[in-house]
Amino acid sequence: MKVLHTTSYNLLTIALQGELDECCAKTVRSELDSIFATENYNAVVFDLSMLEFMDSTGIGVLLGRYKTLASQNRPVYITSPNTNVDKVLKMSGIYSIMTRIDR
Amino acid sequence: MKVLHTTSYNLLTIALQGELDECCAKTVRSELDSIFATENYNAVVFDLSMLEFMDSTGIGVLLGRYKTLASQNRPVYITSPNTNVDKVLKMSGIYSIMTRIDR
Amino acid sequence: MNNINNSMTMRIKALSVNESFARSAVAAFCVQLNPSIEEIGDIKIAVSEAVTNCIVHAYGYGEGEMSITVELYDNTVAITIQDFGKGIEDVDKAMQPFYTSSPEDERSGMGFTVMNAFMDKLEVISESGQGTSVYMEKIVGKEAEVKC
Amino acid sequence: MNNINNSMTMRIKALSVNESFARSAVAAFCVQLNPSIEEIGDIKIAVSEAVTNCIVHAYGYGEGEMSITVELYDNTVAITIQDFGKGIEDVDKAMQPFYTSSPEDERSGMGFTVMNAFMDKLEVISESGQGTSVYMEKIVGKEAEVKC
Ligand SMILES: Nc1ncnc2c1ncn2[C@@H]1O[C@H](COP(=O)(O)OP(=O)(O)O)[C@@H](O)[C@H]1O
Ligand SMILES: Nc1ncnc2c1ncn2[C@@H]1O[C@H](COP(=O)(O)OP(=O)(O)O)[C@@H](O)[C@H]1O
Repeated sequence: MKVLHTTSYNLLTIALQGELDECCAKTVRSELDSIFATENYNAVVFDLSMLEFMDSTGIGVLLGRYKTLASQNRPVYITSPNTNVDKVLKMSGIYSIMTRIDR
Repeated sequence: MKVLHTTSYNLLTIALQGELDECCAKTVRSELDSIFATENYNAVVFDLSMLEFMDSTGIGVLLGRYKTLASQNRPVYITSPNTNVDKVLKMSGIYSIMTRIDR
Repeated sequence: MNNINNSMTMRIKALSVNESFARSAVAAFCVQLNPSIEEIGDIKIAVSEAVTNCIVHAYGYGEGEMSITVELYDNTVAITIQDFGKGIEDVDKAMQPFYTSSPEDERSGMGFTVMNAFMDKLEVISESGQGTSVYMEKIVGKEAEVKC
Repeated sequence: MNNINNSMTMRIKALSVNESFARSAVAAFCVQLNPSIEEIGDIKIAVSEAVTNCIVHAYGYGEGEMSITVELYDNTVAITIQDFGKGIEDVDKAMQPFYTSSPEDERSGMGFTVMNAFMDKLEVISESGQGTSVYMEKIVGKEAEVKC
């Protein structure tokens, strides 16, 4: 798993690359938290176009980040999940709190 | 496994595509034999550039075809094996009877 | 479900580095039934959920083993994932969406819900102290066509 | 060879459709030791030889099962492939290059020779009627680095 990020116009984009499961969840969590702590932004987009696999552990990771960001009034968006990742996101109900935006 | 062939100027080129193991050896053998029986040629090249895997069962298949072709005075060549396929061919000594030609 | 055509059982250590191996190996074995890419994705995620539960819940990240059995029928994959860990006291409660015994680990409580949604059948057999066995079935592909 | 880091055992039917699954699954498990592409290729072919022998010789294309165990040490892969078939009467003779008991099937008699050449250690234990166990080791990669 790789966590990449860029910020532009106060929009922090996080690209997740690889397979997000329990094996790397802890590392991903702390990488995300340190990005959130150092960047300058008021909204976050998770770009999932390079995420090949995610299970419910990944849902937990996203929800955990969401809680902190929401408490800081920073909206969170999701973009470009593949079909299988999209299915998990849909059934978890996550799209009701993180809007899916596609270009 | 796919067996493709083209003939030009009496040179019959056989391209093997996929993985040649015991599972498909019987089919490959009979496909080859029917190509050998119907085409018009006086030499054969095995193009292995699309052969992803081969084990000693494949050596048996090649040697079996060689025997028939050699008895008809038709030389047999090999071209473009990948590193791993090349290793098996080398250790089997097959290059001493089927010359490797590369473009 | 027709006669069993092929089967595979593997036993692996309950290590999280084995999660991706386990789901890929099951997926690779199922390929014999010509599943679609989406069906393969469904199977991978269901396996990943059950395997993660063995590591996280059955053995609490400690030492242990799990066994994964895949049986292929004419157009059905049957998968059994078993551990010999601490077991589940109340299976009905455990299977409720969003229920998790480890919210502090940011677990979503969606594991069983995902297995249920992505597979066609789910049966969980467990008892406290007796390990857990998760049995799942999925109908895949059009026709069993064996290629090599 | 250091402490065992990870291990996997699988039991599959001795069907030729399982050949490619078996070598790919072993290769996928070995990836944890960071082998080179060439080393993975060597392992795949050695596994393919042993698995083919179970199907062709141990069970003569008939019903049977085989068991494959992979153990990962710090920089060594140990693979055991076992069948419960007819066994080998004279192991030394069987291991000679070009010796085959089924020349009529166009078998090359190179299976054991390939295993020997592509792996760092090869041990064959067999007895007539008692099945066969093939044990192989290969040193791979630079360092065991576990990633996910
Ligand atoms: N193999 C298992 N061994 C012991 N307990 C388990 C096992 N699988 C699931 N459980 C219990 O069931 C609960 C719900 O599981 P699940 O729906 O997968 O959600 P999560 O894994 O996110 O907690 C777990 O929190 C755990 O208490
Ligand atoms: N698992 C096995 N069970 C029974 N006999 C075997 C087994 N493996 C090898 N043999 C015997 O050893 C011989 C040599 O094997 P090998 O070197 O792999 O060549 P090949 O498979 O081409 O015959 C076989 O022909 C067979 O008689």
